[in-house]
Amino acid sequence: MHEHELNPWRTLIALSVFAVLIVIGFFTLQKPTMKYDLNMKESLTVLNDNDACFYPWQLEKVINKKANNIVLFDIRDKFTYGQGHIPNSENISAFDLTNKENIKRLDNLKKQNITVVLYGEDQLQANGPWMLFRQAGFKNVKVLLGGYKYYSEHKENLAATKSDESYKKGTPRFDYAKIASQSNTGIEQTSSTAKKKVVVRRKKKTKAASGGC
Amino acid sequence: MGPLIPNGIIPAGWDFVIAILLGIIFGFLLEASGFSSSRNLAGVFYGYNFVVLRVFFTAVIVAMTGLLYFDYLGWIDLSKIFILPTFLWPMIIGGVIMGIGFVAGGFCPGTSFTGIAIGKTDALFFTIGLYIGIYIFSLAFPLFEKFYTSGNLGNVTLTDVTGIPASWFAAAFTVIALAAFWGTMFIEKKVRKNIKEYKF
Amino acid sequence: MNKQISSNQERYLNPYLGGVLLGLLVILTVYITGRGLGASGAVKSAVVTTSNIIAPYETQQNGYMGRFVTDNHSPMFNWLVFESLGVFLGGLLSGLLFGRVKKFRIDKGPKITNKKRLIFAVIGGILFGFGSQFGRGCTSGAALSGSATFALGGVIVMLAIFGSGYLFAYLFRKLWI
Amino acid sequence: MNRNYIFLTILMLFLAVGTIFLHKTEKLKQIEPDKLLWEIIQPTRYVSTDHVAKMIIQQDPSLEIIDVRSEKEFNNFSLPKAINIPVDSLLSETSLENFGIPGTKIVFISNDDIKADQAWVIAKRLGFDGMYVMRGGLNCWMNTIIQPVEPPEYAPLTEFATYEFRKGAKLYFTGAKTENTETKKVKVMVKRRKKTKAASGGC
Repeated sequence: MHEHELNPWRTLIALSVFAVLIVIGFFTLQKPTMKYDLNMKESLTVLNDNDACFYPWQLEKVINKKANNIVLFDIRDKFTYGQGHIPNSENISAFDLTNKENIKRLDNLKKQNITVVLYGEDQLQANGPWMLFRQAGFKNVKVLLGGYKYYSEHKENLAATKSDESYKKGTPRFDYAKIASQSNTGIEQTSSTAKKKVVVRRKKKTKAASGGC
Repeated sequence: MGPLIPNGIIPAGWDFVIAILLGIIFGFLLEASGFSSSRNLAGVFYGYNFVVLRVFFTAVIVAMTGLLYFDYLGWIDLSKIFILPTFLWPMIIGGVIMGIGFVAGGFCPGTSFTGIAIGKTDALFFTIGLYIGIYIFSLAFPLFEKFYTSGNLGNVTLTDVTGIPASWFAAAFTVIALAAFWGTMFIEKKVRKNIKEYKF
Repeated sequence: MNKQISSNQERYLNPYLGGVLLGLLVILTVYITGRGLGASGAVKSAVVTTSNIIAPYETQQNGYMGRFVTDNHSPMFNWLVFESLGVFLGGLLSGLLFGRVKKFRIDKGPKITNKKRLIFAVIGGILFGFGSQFGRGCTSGAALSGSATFALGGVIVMLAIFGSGYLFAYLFRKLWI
Repeated sequence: MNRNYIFLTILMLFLAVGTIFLHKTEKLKQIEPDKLLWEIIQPTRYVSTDHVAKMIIQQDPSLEIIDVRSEKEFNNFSLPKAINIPVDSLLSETSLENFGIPGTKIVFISNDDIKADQAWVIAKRLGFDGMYVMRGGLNCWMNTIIQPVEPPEYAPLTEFATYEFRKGAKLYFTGAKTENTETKKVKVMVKRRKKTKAASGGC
């Protein structure tokens, strides 16, 4: 009796069950609400895109309702939003951003070519969500430089901020190396305990130096 | 989702319980497929019984394609599973030695355990041989310590080496295996005509 | 027809059914533990353990066995040891179910004596044990699980085992046919 | 011969060839956008300059500072034992080896926190854990640690405690400065993730 003359119906059932399992997997496969549109390299280059930022002086149009192709989203929580916010902005707290309705809304806004400006308390808060939406292909999402903090300090005269550079991040405000060495020499005058400590440190240093020789 | 234990979904304490359970299924399948008999196993090299080839290659192609689907469906993360490290020359030499051992002994380690379970003396002797073999290897290890780690390519997959997607390998293996199944069927029929007395 | 089978041939699973189920088992194992099945590792653990009991110092000094000796627990406390225990139990279960568990007996070709068969079984075992250490695994650990996870090493071991098996089959033909 | 064998063959072929049509996954594994956003909005991913200073002073072995500024700025000044990985070269193979070492805390620093935060988001998308952003960046570091301002008299006690800590920290960092530059020349022992896969095992 040869194996190939036996009926392999059980094998067929086993393999079919397996195939059905995979087919079920395909049907139940949850489509993610978002997909990355940019790959890793593109995500890096988009960071240097100045057009992806929204400048505080540009806010004036929105506040005066002169620009109907810009929406402001406040991603802070409701409580802080209630304490004060940029006029004509809408509150969608960061925790609600992934809601399906909000994603759908962003999608609709993208189709209508409406710019979405995200802002948080400072630029840092909105930075992450802004990067994510950019990577997910929402080219209409921008981030407000300086955040709410900068706005509230300068809301009296937003136009004047055009020449102001202080909200722009990423530049050193000090000459680090200089400060670090300056305060090194300045220590002697501060306090007696400080003096002691410094001496200890220096001893170590000389030790190391002599050892090196 | 998977792999469950490395991802911490099943606590590592269950490791050994799961090991025994998986082992039981493994042993059951090996024995039920006829791998507990050295005559069946050795038959693949003489053309009178291709059960090893059939079981083994069916398992490989099902596992290959299954893992690819599972990876795609997000059930398993193929980047998190253990990939056997490749040591080119030791593996080739080791494989050749194992091949000779296979023909001479008629078993491989897993099948010899099931052979002992149903009372095959030759399986018991094969396992004793395994023990001696590994002991000799350990004692003689200083002699070929350098060779043992030579040709180290790391934990590489076929895709890492060739750049061809894994699915092409799965498909190619399947086509080859299926062709082999049909081919061996005719060989087996032919060879068995010449063997009058055949007992498993 | 059934009578003919049972008299002439043991009742085994259809090999393809066994293969499909074995393949699914490999997937399940990888799904749960993130690695494949294995067998020769258990024998290795046994070697290290007994050697460590008889001569602890020499074992720890040994360049190979010393790697597997830890202070925390015995080398037997190993995934593959438990898995191999399961393999034995599973084989017993299947043997009982299909009525194949009998008193000790020997499988061999029609032309050789029992003694010769056992000698060759030991020689085969020695070679297999020796080779499995070079190959980082045996047929189940390296060849089956390795190839299933697309590891280059697994495919190499698989091809080497079956290739050399066919190459040397002629030398050992008297054992089997 | 049985017809079912032909069915079997066709089914298996169908399954195997089907795998070819599965989309190709990118070489670098990434986490889902939803999950990334969830991680982004966690406030626990920020650490204060005080916290970082404390970890450095206590010589926390798990701490790994990654400076994402340009190489020039890094050579001018950086925190002790920091590693320089400019944002642009974040994705290179050698840079990525610094991430994902179990048991380490990676703190990104830059002049302000924005660049560091951007590096964090990029690295997080690749699925690495245990990463933090130093709030305020080096500008804030200068304001708080190197040039601490004495709180007004009516300030709560905790603020005075922080001030005291900062004074001590200032001494630690400025006094030890020359020593630091020396150690910097000696190659910093950089931990690298080994290329092994997550689960280890073997036969």
